[in-house]
Amino acid sequence: MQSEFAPVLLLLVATVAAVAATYGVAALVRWAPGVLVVDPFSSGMAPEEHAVSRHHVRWYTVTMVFLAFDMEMVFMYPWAVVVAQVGPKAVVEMFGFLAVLMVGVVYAWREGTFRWT
Amino acid sequence: MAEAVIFWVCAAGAVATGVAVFRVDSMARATFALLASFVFAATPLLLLGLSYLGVLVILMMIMEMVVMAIFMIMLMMNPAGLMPMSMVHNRRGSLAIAVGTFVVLGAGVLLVDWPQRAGTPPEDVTFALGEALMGSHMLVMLVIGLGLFATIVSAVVLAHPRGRYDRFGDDLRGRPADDPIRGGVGR
Amino acid sequence: MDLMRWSTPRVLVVPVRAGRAVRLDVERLMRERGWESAASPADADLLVVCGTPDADTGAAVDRVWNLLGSPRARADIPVRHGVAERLDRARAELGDRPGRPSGRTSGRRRPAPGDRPDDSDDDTRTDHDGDVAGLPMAERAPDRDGLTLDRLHLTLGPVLPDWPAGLVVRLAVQGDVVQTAAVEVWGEPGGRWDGPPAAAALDSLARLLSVCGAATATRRARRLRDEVLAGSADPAALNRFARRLRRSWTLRWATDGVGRLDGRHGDLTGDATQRCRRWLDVVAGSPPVPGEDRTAAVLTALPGLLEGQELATVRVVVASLDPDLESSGTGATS
Amino acid sequence: MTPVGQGAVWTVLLVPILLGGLALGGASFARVLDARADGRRVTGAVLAAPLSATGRLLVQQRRAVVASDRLLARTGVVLVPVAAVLAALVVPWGNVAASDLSVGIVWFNAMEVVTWAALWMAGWGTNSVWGLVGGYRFVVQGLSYELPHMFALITVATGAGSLRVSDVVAAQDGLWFVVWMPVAFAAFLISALALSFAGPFDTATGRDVAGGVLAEHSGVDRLLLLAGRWLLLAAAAAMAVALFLGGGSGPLLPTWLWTVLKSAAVLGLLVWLRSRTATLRMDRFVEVGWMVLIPLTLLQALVVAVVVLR
Repeated sequence: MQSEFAPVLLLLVATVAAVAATYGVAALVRWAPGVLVVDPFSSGMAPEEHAVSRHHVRWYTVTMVFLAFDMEMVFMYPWAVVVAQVGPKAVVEMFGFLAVLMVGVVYAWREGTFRWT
Repeated sequence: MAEAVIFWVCAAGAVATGVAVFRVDSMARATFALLASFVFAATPLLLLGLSYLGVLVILMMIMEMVVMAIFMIMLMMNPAGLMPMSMVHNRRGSLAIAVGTFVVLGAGVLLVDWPQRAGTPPEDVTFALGEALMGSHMLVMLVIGLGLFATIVSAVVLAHPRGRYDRFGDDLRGRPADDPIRGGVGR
Repeated sequence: MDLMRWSTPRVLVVPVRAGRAVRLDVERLMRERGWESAASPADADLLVVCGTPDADTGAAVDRVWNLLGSPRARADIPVRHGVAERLDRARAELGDRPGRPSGRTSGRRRPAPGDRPDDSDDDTRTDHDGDVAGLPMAERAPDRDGLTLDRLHLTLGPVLPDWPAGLVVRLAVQGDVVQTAAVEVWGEPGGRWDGPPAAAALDSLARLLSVCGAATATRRARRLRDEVLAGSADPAALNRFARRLRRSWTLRWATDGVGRLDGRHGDLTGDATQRCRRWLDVVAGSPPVPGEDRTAAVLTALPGLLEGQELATVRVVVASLDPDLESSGTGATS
Repeated sequence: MTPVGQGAVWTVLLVPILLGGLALGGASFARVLDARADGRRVTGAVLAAPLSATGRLLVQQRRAVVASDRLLARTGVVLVPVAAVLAALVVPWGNVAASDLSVGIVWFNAMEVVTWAALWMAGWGTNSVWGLVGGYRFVVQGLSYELPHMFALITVATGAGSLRVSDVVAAQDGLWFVVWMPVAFAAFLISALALSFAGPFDTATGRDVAGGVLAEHSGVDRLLLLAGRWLLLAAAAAMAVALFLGGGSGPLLPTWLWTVLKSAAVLGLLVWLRSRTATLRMDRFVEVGWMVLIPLTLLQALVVAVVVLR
């Protein structure tokens, strides 16, 4: 493969092999084979229900603000490479772009988005 | 040769995990099957030499799928799939749309006269992308910036249960803010 | 294999009311030997019960004992005599025996033929009640904000590391916010604490520091406590410790504004930071504020302080109030 | 200093070995700090404690909670160490990089984000409240540290005018980036602790939730999670050296040794910070991440961008 990612593939294979070897060694030296199936730890009480249910998170608006803000990374990484060549225009444009997003973040902050409500 | 093998493995993997999204009962598994599908789809970009785009797709998709998992599990019935359920609705209609789309795209692949490459790819694709963004595609970026700003504001307006009037009182002078759980800045 | 002999065990310490003397000995020996305190049964291979549990607590301890994977060992230490020997014996047991028969299950699954260990995913079966693997799915209930959400039940105590002995708090949580909290006290109290007040303050502090994630400060607090109890504590070291913790802004951040009680609560007044500071004052040598029936006040105030809070603050609230159930007679089993 | 070059293919296999050694050293140092706080003597057994703990976990029986999603849980467990090693791929050791990707900085970023998914899966997959709460806590931690982390990376890329780690090292010939990007360096160190859920950022595995994500993992599964955490911290420390501390540059000693020494120093600093702090609760940190760290790192990026223009 001519791509520069050939070492990635090699390392991925090597690491997965190492992890598999760890599991293999563990299987050999373990005193008790198999998987012990237990109740979830509940301070010594019997569990009352399965824990995997609809889990309501109180910070879901943070995720949306994050996704929007995060999109500017798509532009900012290539921007970092060219900023020295393109000149002041690039800096003004990018930080104008970021300033607009930051206004959005400050607005969200004022509305209490970054708090557990 | 190696490239072809990797491509086909990724192609098969992307389809298989894509199918898994609709076959598994658990929302968590469905989300991460979709993530796997995206990662398989991103790998051919790396093969094409589009290093930045390929890695970026992996990066973005991980973050986005984790966020999606949060919403899937918050909103869907029985997210762990411990009760049997189906992810498929309107079987006949969706089947028709899927087959139709596949036929159209497949026909396009086979029938369209693909153009020959004019010119050569740039030395550094990422650099070229940056130049395009800062030059000819500046307007696109600015529009997207405003779009993202609008997204932030509308997401907060629509989704946030408590606003500034709840926090600071009707005259917006209440300090510190009245929140059920306090935060890290400004008490 | 000898792999178990080299390593230090990880110990799940079960404090029992009236077992404080044993617990203090056990914790001192663990510290001296470098045995670590486990955070959950999965983390542990040694279960140490400090004191004689009542029937209910005993059943809870047995249930937790069943959660430990092999190799495992257990030391029930009812009285203060021979603590070191009992720990040694449990340690040896851990290194010698080939462990228990494999493949014990939770009892919620159909028994596998021949009690075979089972590595497949077939423990998720729906039976006719709509239960999966013997447990129901979560029910919905109205929440603080007027929504109807899935609700999970969670019990803190009696078998929980860094938790006041005998206290049981039953929580209903939605997401990670507590909706309801009910407090119970299990077991019978022991005698009054007759050690130096600085040691009591350090003992309480260690629990608070541990649930705040200040691992090194926890170790230091326990070490100083043992030194105070042994009479070998250096006042300068105690002062230095108190001064350093007062300056720690991460600790202040973890406790500020948490579990605030207003007026008329004696040494409980204020938030977790203020209560922590009062312990630090005692550590540094000032006499403790005499509180009349502090424990009862804590138990009354606790549910109100926990409801509506994020799960992360629950442990901090409890640890900062630290009802002294080990010696206090308040609240029989309710 | 000789520029960093792409090593032979086999050098890739050195990455896990070097990283593992560094991680082991960090874990040993943590045990030493623990022993000193406990008032124990620092013996060979204390130094070797991470190894003996590994042995203990290999011997220990594996367990799973009834009706848990073992496929997801195990995938998550395995992904943590794998992502850590892959992230370290782009770190140059002296003047040899196992793989000098043209987008090395983005690659590090992408691999580090894998832990979001991995920890969430490892927590959710256990079907226990503790695991669930821990997994969600890590996601919200990610939402708060990730943007400052990215801005720190972008600041470095701006300074070097490249996303290639070897170019970043070359650009620091003469003046290390830490000198004129101190805020980015600080943000990177904070996010190094956060991405490896260590130190003040260990809410996901906090003792207040009985170990959180770790609560129901034992045996070899637990070993891989804990090892992955140390590998991540080591990878972030090594990356900090390449990005801010001039990589392998230094007098007298060979460059690879300088890289190792500097990485060990940064790792030591992180481990020390980890031992000295209490856990930062996420209900507090989210707001700080967004309203303090992001503006600060943005200002740092602006300063660097203006300097780069000259």
